[in-house]
Amino acid sequence: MAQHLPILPIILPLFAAVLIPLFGRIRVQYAWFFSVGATGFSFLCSSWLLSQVMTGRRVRYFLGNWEPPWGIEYVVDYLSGFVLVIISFMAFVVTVYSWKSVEKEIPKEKVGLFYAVFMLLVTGLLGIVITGDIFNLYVFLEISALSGYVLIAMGGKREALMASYNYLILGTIGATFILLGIGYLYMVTGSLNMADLATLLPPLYENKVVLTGFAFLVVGLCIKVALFPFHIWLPNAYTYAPSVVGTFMAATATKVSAYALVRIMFTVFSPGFDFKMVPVTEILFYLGMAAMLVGPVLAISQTDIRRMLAYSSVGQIGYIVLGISLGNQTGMVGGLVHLLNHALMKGGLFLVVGAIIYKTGITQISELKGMGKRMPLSMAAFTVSALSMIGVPLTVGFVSKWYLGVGALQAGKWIALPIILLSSLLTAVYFWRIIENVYFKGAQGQESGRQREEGPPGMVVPTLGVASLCLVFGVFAFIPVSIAELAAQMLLGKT
Amino acid sequence: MEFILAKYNYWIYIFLMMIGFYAMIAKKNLVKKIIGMNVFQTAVFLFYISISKVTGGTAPIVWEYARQYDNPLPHVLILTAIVVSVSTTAVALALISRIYESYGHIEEDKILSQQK
Amino acid sequence: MGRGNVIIRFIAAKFIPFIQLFGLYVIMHGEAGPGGGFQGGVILGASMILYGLVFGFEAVRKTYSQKAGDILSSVGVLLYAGIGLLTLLIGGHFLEYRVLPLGTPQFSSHIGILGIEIGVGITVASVMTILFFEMARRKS
Amino acid sequence: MKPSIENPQGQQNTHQRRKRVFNFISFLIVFITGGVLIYGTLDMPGFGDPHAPANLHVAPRYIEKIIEETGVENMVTGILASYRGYDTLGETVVIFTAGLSVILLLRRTSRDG
Repeated sequence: MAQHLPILPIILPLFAAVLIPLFGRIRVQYAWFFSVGATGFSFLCSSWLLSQVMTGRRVRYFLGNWEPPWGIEYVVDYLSGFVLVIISFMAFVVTVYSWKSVEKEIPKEKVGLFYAVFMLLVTGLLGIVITGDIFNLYVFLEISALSGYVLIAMGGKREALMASYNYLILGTIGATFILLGIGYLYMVTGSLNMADLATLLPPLYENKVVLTGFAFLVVGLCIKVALFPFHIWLPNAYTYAPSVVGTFMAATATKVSAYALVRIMFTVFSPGFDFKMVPVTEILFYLGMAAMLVGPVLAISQTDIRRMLAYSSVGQIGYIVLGISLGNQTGMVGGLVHLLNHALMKGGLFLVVGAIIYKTGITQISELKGMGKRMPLSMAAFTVSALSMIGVPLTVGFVSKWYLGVGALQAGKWIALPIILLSSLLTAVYFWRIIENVYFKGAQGQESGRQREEGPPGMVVPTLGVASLCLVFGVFAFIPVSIAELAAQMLLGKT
Repeated sequence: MEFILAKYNYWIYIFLMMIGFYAMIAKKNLVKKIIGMNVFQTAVFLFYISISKVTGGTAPIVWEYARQYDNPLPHVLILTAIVVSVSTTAVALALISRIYESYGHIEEDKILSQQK
Repeated sequence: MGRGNVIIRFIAAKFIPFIQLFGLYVIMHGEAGPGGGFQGGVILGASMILYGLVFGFEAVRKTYSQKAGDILSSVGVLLYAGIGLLTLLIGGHFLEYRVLPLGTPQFSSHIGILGIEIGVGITVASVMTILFFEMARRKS
Repeated sequence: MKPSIENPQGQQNTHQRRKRVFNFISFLIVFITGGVLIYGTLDMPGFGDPHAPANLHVAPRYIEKIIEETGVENMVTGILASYRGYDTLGETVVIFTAGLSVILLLRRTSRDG
């Protein structure tokens, strides 16, 4: 059975998605049980895969037992194992957390189908991460995108529909660009397998078809990543989505696209191509820095918590792209560790906001007064995640910012350093507004504000778990960093 | 001249694709955007299909009199992409129908003015 | 139901069985000629849509309930993924039809392909019907 | 952005101008994209070229061994279901997602009466 391990993390959520519409009609609770079981086992399989990869061998799996250039293969190496564990872990946490929140926000008849589509989203994201075939990547990208559109539209307000529609239009432009880029690469090489393309492409680097195809792949993925000029779909989508969906997508969806960008840039194409022959890393470097400034600045002016967090995501994506574009190992480690860190931090923040919405219905920052007394555990988790976002030492945020800063210095790009500091400062400003409201401004004349109104344990335990991981990986930073170092070495071709 | 004759198919697809792309970003009517999206995607399908053509080739079904077959792989890929396109269109139209019910319009300007 | 012209109703009633038969033929004939699960599934779905257009949605719901449509759309994917799981349990890789114990590898593969085409056909036909009926019922 | 009650004429004009600028920017984006695509065609193999790389690397095995390896005569079906069967599973899942999506979006529930 161990040889079939790579397929299991993907087909378990897939089977859950197919079985939920069948069994969910008997009892709607089955939907939740199936989802928790599928994502839990998926997480276990992913961790097992990562542990196998860490012993130093790439795990490959041929679907239908057709050898690679002809068939589709799954490849688990340091990078995909790392991202696979992050995504499946967040999926598991969010699913455990979801029951009460979904029960409140989604009409009862649709809860079963909601979980089915949610599992399809998980399937799609995991499928993107593990595949070694460029067209298979497109198919799973579309599964995740399509289920993402619908899940966002399930947010109760009518603005959610419009947010979903805008996401659909931009997402389709992005996906079609990716499809076109794949077609261009296929046209001049005749192959769709990533490893095979990597060997066939180098003699063709001067070819105009390859250059155009590369440009379209990168632009398409940048739309999916929501890098700065293409971020317009993101804030509305995360704000109006049901809180569970907002949490999961904020924690994982853009990370997976960033992973796909890394794959295309460093596995299909080579670092030499990215850094010497086309100005793509230069462009990404400046766009990343622009995102790091624009995101926090826009976040400061928001009054809705979720919208503020969504703009903060725009800024954080900038960090990841910055790390990718630096082109040295330290910067890449910073970018990859930030992938994990942002999933944990933003996941934690959105989980707390979801609990607040579930318990009190509050969405505005100014209404949060006295929340520190009403929901002490959740707000403690919020504070830890927020400190981590700012980059306080001993939290995960510090680790990745440190690596990014050192990487920028090594690359001789001094300009990135003040930008990182300024961006952290702006992040501190917008989180301070919340922390101030929560702890230092009591609710005036409200005696009821005194009593504890902590969310149900099913919500608080996952939240605290994610927040404590922010501290654990901040103190024991060597765990993610060692994996990310191996991944960066593999990507930049130094092993 | 030979250059044009050898590559006219790509230019047709680019022209079609740009029509669709323009409709997708410049039109304000939600349904027109979806029409643009379909043209846009169909242009890409046309590109894939024109990759697969081999001069003198027949349809890729095993046949004893065939000397040359077209390349079957792009057909397979594009069958997948067509299904994706149909699904996206279905979801988009369902969304538009819900948007129309809750806003009473399918013009982006009017919807945005209602949101403010 | 007094819907539609008598000519339309007569012709639709006579043609729908043939359209459905043709849909099934296209699904089953996918390995030897043009066709396959998607094309055949769409033809089957179109026959249901035509029936609904001519005779009204309630008439369709009598023979093909909403619940049946929902279940069938899952069943198709389940059949496909189930064949994959079966080959995995028998000892091959996921979706390796050659290991199915049906005789020669070619024949097993042939049957496996037929099985997944039927799965695809079921899903596509039921989803096409769902798409049309959900959109059409919304305003009525 | 705010509707000005005093000057509907000026409002109309700014609206028109904004629309024209927007259309021009859209046209520019489309023009640049098209330009890049046309630049890409310069190195493309000609239409129907049997020696194009796409026809030489992976495709010949499909054409030669389809019956031996999958037992079907239609190469498209054979590749679709066998060599790239996993893509087709993904594609079926996409259709399935669309079905579930439309039910989720449009089917009436007790809540909206």
